Amino acid sequence: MEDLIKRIESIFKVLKKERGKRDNLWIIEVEKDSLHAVLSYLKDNESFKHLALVSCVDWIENNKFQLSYILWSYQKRQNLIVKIFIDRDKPEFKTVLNLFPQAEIYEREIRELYGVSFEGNPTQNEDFVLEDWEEMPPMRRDFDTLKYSQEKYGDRDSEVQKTNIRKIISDFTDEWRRK
Amino acid sequence: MVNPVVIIAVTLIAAFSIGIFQFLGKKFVRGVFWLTILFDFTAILSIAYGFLTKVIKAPIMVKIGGFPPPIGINLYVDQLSAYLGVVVFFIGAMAAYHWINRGIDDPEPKALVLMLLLLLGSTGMIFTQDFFNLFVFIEITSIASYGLVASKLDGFSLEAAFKYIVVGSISSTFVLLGAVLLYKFAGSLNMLDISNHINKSMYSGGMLIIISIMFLFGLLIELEVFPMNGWALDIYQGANPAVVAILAGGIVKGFYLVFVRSANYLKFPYLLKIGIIFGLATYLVSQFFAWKQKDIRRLFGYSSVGQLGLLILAGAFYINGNLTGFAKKYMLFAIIFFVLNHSFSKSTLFFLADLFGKRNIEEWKGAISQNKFFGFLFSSSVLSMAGAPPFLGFWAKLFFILAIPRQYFYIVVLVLIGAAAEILYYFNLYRIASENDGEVLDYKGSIIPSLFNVLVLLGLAVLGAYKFFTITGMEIQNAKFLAFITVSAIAVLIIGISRIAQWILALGMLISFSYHLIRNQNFVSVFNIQSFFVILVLVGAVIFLFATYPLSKKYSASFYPLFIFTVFSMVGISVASNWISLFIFWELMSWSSYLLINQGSKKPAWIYLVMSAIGGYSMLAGIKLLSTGSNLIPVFKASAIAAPVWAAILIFTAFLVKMGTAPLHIWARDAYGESPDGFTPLLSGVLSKMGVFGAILTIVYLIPHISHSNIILYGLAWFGALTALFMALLAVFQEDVKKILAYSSISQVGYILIGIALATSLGYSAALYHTVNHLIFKGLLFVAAAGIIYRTGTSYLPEMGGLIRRMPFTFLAFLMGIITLAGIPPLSGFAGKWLLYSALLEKRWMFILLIAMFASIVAFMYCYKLLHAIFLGQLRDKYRDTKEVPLPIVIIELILAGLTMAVGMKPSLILRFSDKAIKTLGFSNPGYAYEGAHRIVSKFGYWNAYFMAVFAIGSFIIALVLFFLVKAKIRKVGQLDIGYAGEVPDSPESVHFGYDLYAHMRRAVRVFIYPHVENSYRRIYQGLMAFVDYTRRFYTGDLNTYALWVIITLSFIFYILYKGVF
Amino acid sequence: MWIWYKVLYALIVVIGGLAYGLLLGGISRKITARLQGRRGPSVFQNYIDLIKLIRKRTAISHGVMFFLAPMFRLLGGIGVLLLVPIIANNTALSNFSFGGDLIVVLYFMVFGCLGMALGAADSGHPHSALAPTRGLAQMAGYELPFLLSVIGLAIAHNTVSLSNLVAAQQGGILHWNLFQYPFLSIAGLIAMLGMYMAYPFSVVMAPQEIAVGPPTEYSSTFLSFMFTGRSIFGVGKYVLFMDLFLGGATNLVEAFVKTFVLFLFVVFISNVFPRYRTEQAVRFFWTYPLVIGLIDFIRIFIK
Amino acid sequence: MKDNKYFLDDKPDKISYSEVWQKFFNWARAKSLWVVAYGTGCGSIEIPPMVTSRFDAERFGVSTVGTPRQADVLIISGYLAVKTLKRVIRVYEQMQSPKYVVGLGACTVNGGMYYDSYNTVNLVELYIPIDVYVAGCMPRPEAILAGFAQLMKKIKEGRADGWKHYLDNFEQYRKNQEKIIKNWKIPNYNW
Repeated sequence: MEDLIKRIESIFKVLKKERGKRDNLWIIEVEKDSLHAVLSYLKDNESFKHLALVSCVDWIENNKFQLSYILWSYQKRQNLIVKIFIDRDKPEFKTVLNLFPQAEIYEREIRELYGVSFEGNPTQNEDFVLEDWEEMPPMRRDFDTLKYSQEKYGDRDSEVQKTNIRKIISDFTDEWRRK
Repeated sequence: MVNPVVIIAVTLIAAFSIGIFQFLGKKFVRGVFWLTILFDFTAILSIAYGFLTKVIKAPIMVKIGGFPPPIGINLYVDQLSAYLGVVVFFIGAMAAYHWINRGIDDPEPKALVLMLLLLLGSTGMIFTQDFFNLFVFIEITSIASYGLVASKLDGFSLEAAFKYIVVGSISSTFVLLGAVLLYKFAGSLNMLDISNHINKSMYSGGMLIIISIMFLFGLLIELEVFPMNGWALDIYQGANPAVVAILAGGIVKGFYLVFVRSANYLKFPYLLKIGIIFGLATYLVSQFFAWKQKDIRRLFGYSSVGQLGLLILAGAFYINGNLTGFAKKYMLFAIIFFVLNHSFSKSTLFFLADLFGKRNIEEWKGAISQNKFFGFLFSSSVLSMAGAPPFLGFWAKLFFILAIPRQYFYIVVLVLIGAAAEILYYFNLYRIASENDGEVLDYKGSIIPSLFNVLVLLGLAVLGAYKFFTITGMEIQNAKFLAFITVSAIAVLIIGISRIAQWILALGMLISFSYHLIRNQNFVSVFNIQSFFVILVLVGAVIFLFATYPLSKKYSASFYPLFIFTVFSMVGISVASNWISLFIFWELMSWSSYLLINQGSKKPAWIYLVMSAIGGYSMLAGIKLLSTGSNLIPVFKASAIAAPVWAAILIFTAFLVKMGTAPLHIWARDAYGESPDGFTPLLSGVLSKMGVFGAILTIVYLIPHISHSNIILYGLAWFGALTALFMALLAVFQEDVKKILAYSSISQVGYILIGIALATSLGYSAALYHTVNHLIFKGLLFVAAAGIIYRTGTSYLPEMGGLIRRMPFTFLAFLMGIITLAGIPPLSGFAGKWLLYSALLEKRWMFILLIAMFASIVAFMYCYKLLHAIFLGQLRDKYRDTKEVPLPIVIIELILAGLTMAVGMKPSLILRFSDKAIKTLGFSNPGYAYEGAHRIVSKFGYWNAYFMAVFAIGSFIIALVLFFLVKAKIRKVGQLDIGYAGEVPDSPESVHFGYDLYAHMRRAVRVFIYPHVENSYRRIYQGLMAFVDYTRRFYTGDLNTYALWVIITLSFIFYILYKGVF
Repeated sequence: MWIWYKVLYALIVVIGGLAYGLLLGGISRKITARLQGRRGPSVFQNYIDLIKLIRKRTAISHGVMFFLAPMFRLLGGIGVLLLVPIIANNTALSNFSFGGDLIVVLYFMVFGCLGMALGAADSGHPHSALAPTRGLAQMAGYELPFLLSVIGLAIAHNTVSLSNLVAAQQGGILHWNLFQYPFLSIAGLIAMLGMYMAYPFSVVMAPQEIAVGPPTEYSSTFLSFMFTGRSIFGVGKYVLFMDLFLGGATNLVEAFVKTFVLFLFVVFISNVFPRYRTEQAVRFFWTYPLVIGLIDFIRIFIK
Repeated sequence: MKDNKYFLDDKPDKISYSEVWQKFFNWARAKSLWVVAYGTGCGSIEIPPMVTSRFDAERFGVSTVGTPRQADVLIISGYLAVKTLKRVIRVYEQMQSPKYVVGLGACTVNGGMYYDSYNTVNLVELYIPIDVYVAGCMPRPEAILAGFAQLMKKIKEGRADGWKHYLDNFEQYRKNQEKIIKNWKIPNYNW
């Protein structure tokens, strides 16, 4: 796996590399402009034929969206996550549809839930799971779901509702972690 | 009357004067030419007219120079020569006219000279009575034709001319040798003299054989006999069509007359054998080689050669066939008719081929359909050429077949096979030419010669029919009826400007005809099987004709005339009193229905025609087997003669083809499915019933008299049962409404066939009942389908759906039709099934019963498919504004639906007629009995139709009342308000189930629905084609081989004569 | 006058047939439940279901054919029950068997099915339209062995009258067709499984894939009529098979016992088999029962 | 739905009736509950055990059918998203009266663990009249059967009239539904 990373480094500028929780899982970060080149290289020369997932993380603190492209090589049985960061104010990126056709639906999902638009994906504006959603994309961290839920769906006047469940849950998990 | 010498002399002088005075200009040349032709034609016509009106009683004998016959040269003009002379000059004039007006290559004066010489030579050939003189005239003719053939001066024609010169020289040499030797042998050159001099015993000597062979062989080469005719085809293909027309239409007939006459004078004893061998070989080989031909002129050439072969065969029989009495007369007329028919129609075809200018038959696409008048001329000549009634070719063929002695039955078979092959390739051409798309023709040249020829042909058709009926002495009603049919059809054709007028006139004709028939006491009092079918035909025809009104706008002016023709010929079949008149009307029906189907779709029509031709000709062959020496026209009461098994089988084939019984069904699906919608009900409801009628006749009149009749009947029943089953199975997987109904029709007729094959009174009851019933419900279904196709514009089932909302009446009628078809009580369909099953039980044909019952179960599948795919399910947007089918169709639908209901309650409405008909078939009772008013009892079971109907309707009403008593609040909802897993369907198409409804079933029955039969036919056809294509290389195009074949043939003749094979 | 008595008796027979049919349905559900280790519903559950269906307050209709189909279904059921003699030569219980013989019954059986299929198709629901095609295909499957046995018996006894067929089997248990012509009877009884769309051959209704088959869009009163029709139809078919193979009946008790035995046969078989696909069912019917039946068929043919 | 060529456009009818043998028929209705097998959430996993051998709902006359047309009971088995709600409304309206709805699990009561989700309907009874709620996350089959027992009791007593309430207050329900469902693409009433 290290050889692979070295090979990639010899060609592309790798901003950050990191071993994952398994031996065959590595995470690299590249510049967003070189992503297509990297993916293309990995697909054609390093047998990473399978794009398992495209996911998105909202780093609201850094004002960035992280896009992760999770690749899998059937021959080497290795996972490689290539991640990039894009500007949160201008959530646009280019599609990888030409490399991995299956990216179509992942990108559609990210478009719907994070509002990142992918230039060149023809179907990205279709509904993925939400029908007729008009608000801010719901998975962004600045979207207040509780408020939205209460406004839209109402609230049953009950004991349970009045307690702050979020706090209870976070307290509980903190306690559990501490153990 | 003009002295024949004058004709020759004038022509000769004119020819030379043209040659000498051509500097006087084109006008002079043409003037002399036309004047000569006119004079000659008038002269010969006057002679012929003299013979015709019996002014001239004996043959004209002209002594040239005053020397009496044995010494001097003389001309001998008898009736045949005169007639043939008229034909030759007529065709010659037409060909010349055609050439001059052709507009491509103006004939030079030289060519006109040659033309005159050609006519002169052939006239001389026909008229002369001197063997040497004959040779001279042959030479004149040949040399003139060499020049004419070469006159086009392109590669093809020069090559053809060269081959012609070489082969013609060989031929002339033989003729000359023969003449010289003959003079040495007999001391005379005069034909009559020689004929008096020799007798048959002299042929044992050997010398005379060689002489005759020499002489006749030379003529045979000119007659384009099989192994030695490669050059002729090149001429047909390459030479100027005007020249070819005169050669094929006139000159060759002259050679033929000379050949026959010489053989007669020479008393050549082997003529029959030689005629059979070479005539038959030429005929068959050309008819088959023409299949693969793409060049239209060469195709016509093959056909001409074939016709010559047939003529040689006929001539041989006439001269040397020991024909007696009537047969000899028949044969004479056959020859005359063949000659006339071929001359006029073939020359027309060559003219037309030249006018259109295209050589490859693929380029003829649309030639007929795009140019009505041209199409009329072309169709008439092709129909006449192929022997379609009532054209002359048909009568010729009929005379010929009747005249052949019975011991030469194989010749009948082979000739009919050839005739079928001829129809196959001619109508392949016709099929291409009548395709709907194609370019509109612009004529190059004049159409007048063709028009004249066709007018003559039409006149000759009348003459042929007249002669046929007078000579054979058949009942005069037949002829009258034929004339009546033709006149009616022509009357309808004449007012072809307005379809409505045609419709009214046709309907009026049918109704008044039926009215007069019913008024006829004789007809009503003697109600037999024939009256049964007459009524069937007329009722069906009136109903279906009525329904065609809204559809008629699309059809051409010939639709109604052909409709009338078909209907009346079916009446003719039903009232026929002997096998020959049955055959005549049968052929009329086949051809007119072919032309009707051809208005819809071309290829299916062609297959239909070929199958019909095979059927029709096999029937003719069977009829031939029935005839005895003195009785050439076999009548129905055939108990006296021993009918052979093969006669029955052959005759039956025709009926099985019309009934579409497997494995003869391959025409039916597409012919039913793609024929004009207005005609399909008639085709299914009535026309296929003519097969039933014929089958009944055959079984009643022939089968009882042959050995193993039980096995034949049992086999027929199996054919019927398997047809019923497999056609039903095939219907299940069709996606076209008319094709489903087509297969269904064949399947139902399979039931009828079972009923007939039972040959018991109950079986006949079932068959007759089902015949009428099938007319009712299948007519209803086809009429409704026609209306639906008219409104929706498609017959493809997956395109339809939900039409119940737009066409409620049609749905109601269609539903009744389907219930009847499925045989579910209480409608009329069940009675037929019950009678048939009872009859089968009675005869203990268990396996057939099983298959028949099972077939009706399979039928449910396509019944449901029809109803569902057309009427139920989701209505599409494009049919949202579709209207109910046109009123006349609705009326017919509802009448027929009412009929099935009425008959369902009282089957005796039909059964009382079938009972009477069955009594005339020699049965004392109809096989079932009434117990009380409505209960019908057979030996096995019983059934009360009236009670069933009352019970069903009563229970239904009770159920309905009960329903309204307890019903909830019912709302009628929209078409997409369906419980579709919570989804809202977005379009009717997305939730309509209409394509391949039985995909799951297909997996189980794949092996049964694979088109084995169709594929085997295709394979046979392709195999024959490949074989023909391979053997066609026999004509190498190489002169050396052609010459070699001449030698080989001569050697062959001598060899077999030497070995004494004869 | 006697016809009115007949009508009266017929009404009683229909009502009795309905009651019996519903009861059999309940028992069937009970047996299925017990075989699966459940307690199962009460045997009278079908009565309750029927009452509930009749008393539903609203219903929807898709069109005329949709509306009339339940009536056709009911009519088909009643027709079959009434055309088959429960007790031959009994004035009351020979029903309307004077109206037609076995052939009439065979064709009348289709009446209801066709009506239902048309109604189903008129609803515009794709599953409703799909189910009848399966049903008809399967019908083509099972009718072949069934017709084989029917024809064989008819020829063997020289009659297609059901009363006469019953009469021919009188005189002891060994005279039953089941023992006289065992192979034909096996073929017929296997065909009966298909006719009841019982479990190996249940692809028509197939609740897991195509909702409930033809009546997918039917509700309330419409469904109650279909339910009624099906129950009566079921009884009619049991009686038919009893007359064909089990020697008919001479009294009501015997009739109940024999039809119940046939019913148990169907229920037990159907509870232990998974489902055939359409073409598998068709192939099955066209092979094993057919070949088995042919043994007797040929025996009769030769005789 | 503006374009009405495919659908019946009418509003539902208000139904009022009185029967002669009211009690008897209510008893029959209670004893014969046909459940449409429409799984909306994780609760649909609990339905198969309920109707199969172990818990055997059929002994109470509860059986499943495959089509809403024939069903009496609609089980909302768990959380309802807006997207699912549309389908549930369609299924519910396609059922024939009298009809009953059983809400299954905490999610139907008040959103349950998804109370703050942007996509889970918290108060189902605003949109569909619920006759019986079965609380729990998820309720075990025993609990569901208990819920059915409650429903039967209500039916027998004639109190299970949620469907009547829906018809009587159809406008109000529709308003509630339209509030959360934008772009209402289904017909005015799902006949």
